[in-house]
Amino acid sequence: MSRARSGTPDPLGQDVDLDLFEGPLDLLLTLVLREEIDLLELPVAALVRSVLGEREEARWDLETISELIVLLSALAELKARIMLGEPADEEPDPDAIEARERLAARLIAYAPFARAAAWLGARDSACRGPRYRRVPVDGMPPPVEPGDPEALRAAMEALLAFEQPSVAHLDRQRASVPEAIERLRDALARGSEVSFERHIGGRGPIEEAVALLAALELSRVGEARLDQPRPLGDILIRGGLR
Amino acid sequence: MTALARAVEALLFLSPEPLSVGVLAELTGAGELDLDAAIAEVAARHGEGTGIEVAEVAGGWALRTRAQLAEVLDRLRDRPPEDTLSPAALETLAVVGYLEPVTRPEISRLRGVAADHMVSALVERGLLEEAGRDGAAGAVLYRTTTAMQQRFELKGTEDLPPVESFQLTGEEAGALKRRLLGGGHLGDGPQGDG
Amino acid sequence: MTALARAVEALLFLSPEPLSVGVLAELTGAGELDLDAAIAEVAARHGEGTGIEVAEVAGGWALRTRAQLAEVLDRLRDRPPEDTLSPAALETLAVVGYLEPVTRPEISRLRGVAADHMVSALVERGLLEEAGRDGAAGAVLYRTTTAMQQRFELKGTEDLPPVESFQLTGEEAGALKRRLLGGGHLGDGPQGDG
Repeated sequence: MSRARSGTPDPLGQDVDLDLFEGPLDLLLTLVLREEIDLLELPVAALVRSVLGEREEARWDLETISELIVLLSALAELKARIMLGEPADEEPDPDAIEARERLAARLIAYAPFARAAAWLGARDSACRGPRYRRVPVDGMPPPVEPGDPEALRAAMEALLAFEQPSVAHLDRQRASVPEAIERLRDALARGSEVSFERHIGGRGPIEEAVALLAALELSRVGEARLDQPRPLGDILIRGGLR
Repeated sequence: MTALARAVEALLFLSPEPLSVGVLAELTGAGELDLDAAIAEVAARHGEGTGIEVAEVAGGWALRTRAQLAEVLDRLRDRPPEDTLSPAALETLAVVGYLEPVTRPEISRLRGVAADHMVSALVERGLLEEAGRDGAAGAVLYRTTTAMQQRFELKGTEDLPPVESFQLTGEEAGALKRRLLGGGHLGDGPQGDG
Repeated sequence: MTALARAVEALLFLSPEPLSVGVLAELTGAGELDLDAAIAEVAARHGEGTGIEVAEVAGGWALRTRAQLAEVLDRLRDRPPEDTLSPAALETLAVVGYLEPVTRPEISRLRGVAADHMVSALVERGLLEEAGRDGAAGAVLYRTTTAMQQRFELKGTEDLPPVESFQLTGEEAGALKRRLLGGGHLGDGPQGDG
């Protein structure tokens, strides 16, 4: 939620710090596409580390991370193609040719919107002056026309009619808050103080998040007290309050 | 108009509350005498025969519409609000109505778009309300309000027209709800619920 | 001022949304020609040198403050200083503006990156809104809001420059194709054509 508010970081706008380039990611990608930066010289592994890195502020939500990974893998694929190429004396792989043609078609189709975005950006700076009155019309709001329950049925039936894609093939990561609560209770039973970092040691981000929820829940019901001496530092969980 | 009068005019136009000379002085950095003159200048521009006027009310100055125009302005007030119920709002109400109590993630999964914004808006409009927490996941549950049921002239959500592909009765309803909300897709078969 | 111009002025003052000539006709009972004249009369009364002006924006007419007064007005009503739009946000707005109503998968396909997050953020900022569902696939459709059109001072999305004016020239497109299709051939030398 909070990331969606205005002024919050844009994943493509985040700064990357490489020997070759220092600045926002989207600028880097633009420069690469325009061949103003040679992809062969771009250290992709370092870029991946910089974009998805371990810095606290570079931890994005899952959706953003996957978006970034798709982008970075496309870049890696392009670089691999340029490095390995196809031997000049062999017929190029028709699939590869087709993929490149598709990419070219997409870039050509997209170019107008990128330029329109630049137009909008300029207009945004030019049009920032006027202010609109946002005072609601006073007085009692008029009575609302009664709704038709049939409209609700139609909406529900339309929803049920969608053939939603199955996600059964995806390896779903599951993490249970009640289980995490039990695990934390066990840990608190063994010692009166638990380090959050040590408690989650080696677990993935989802389990980490669930462990934090568990700690907050135990704190809420009064079974534990949370203490974080340093901002962004380790959290100490103390039990035995009741 | 002087620059100060233009600024005062725009401030009175924009402010939802009357502005006192003190507040105007703070905003413009001008002195009270200059402000009195500026207010008089604005008032003169909106004299008899225009649609709006400057008035001293509630300890401050305000721009407002003229009393003689009340009739046409009431028609604006009486216009049914444009945003009665958008298709998105209707869909969300339908999901909650048929499946309540239901959590936001469940609504999102069924609608295929994030529901947070819409659910909050409908709670704010008094059409949905919180109904405790889901035991397992701890997520907030939502249900329709009396106001929603009145709006659709329902005795209760059991009064909703039956949806063809399912009947919400007893155990079957529970099983169906689990299936709809459980997997993020309608059943594992190619066609979903059938 | 004519009686109709006064009524129009008061209506534009009172309405939080721009009012189209159609709505004004409904509210005043006047014909469109008379209304055009009345709007022109109101606009003339708020000419250069006053604090407010008449503007045609977002499918209707609105009274608003003049651009030069932004600074003093922002002291009254804080405009969040961080209210800027990232390049990705502008691109998404451009895609929706030209193609609305449009689904998220379509936006993603064009932009080449997942648009979900950006679309939700723009919905939350009030610049995009849901506009029903695509009949065939059932995906949610999005369109730009009045706030978006006001922000960019567009009469409507048809007021955007023709998309053809932004298209790549044949030469540019050819160069792009050569670069992409040629890229990877060792024969082109390690640098491609760069």
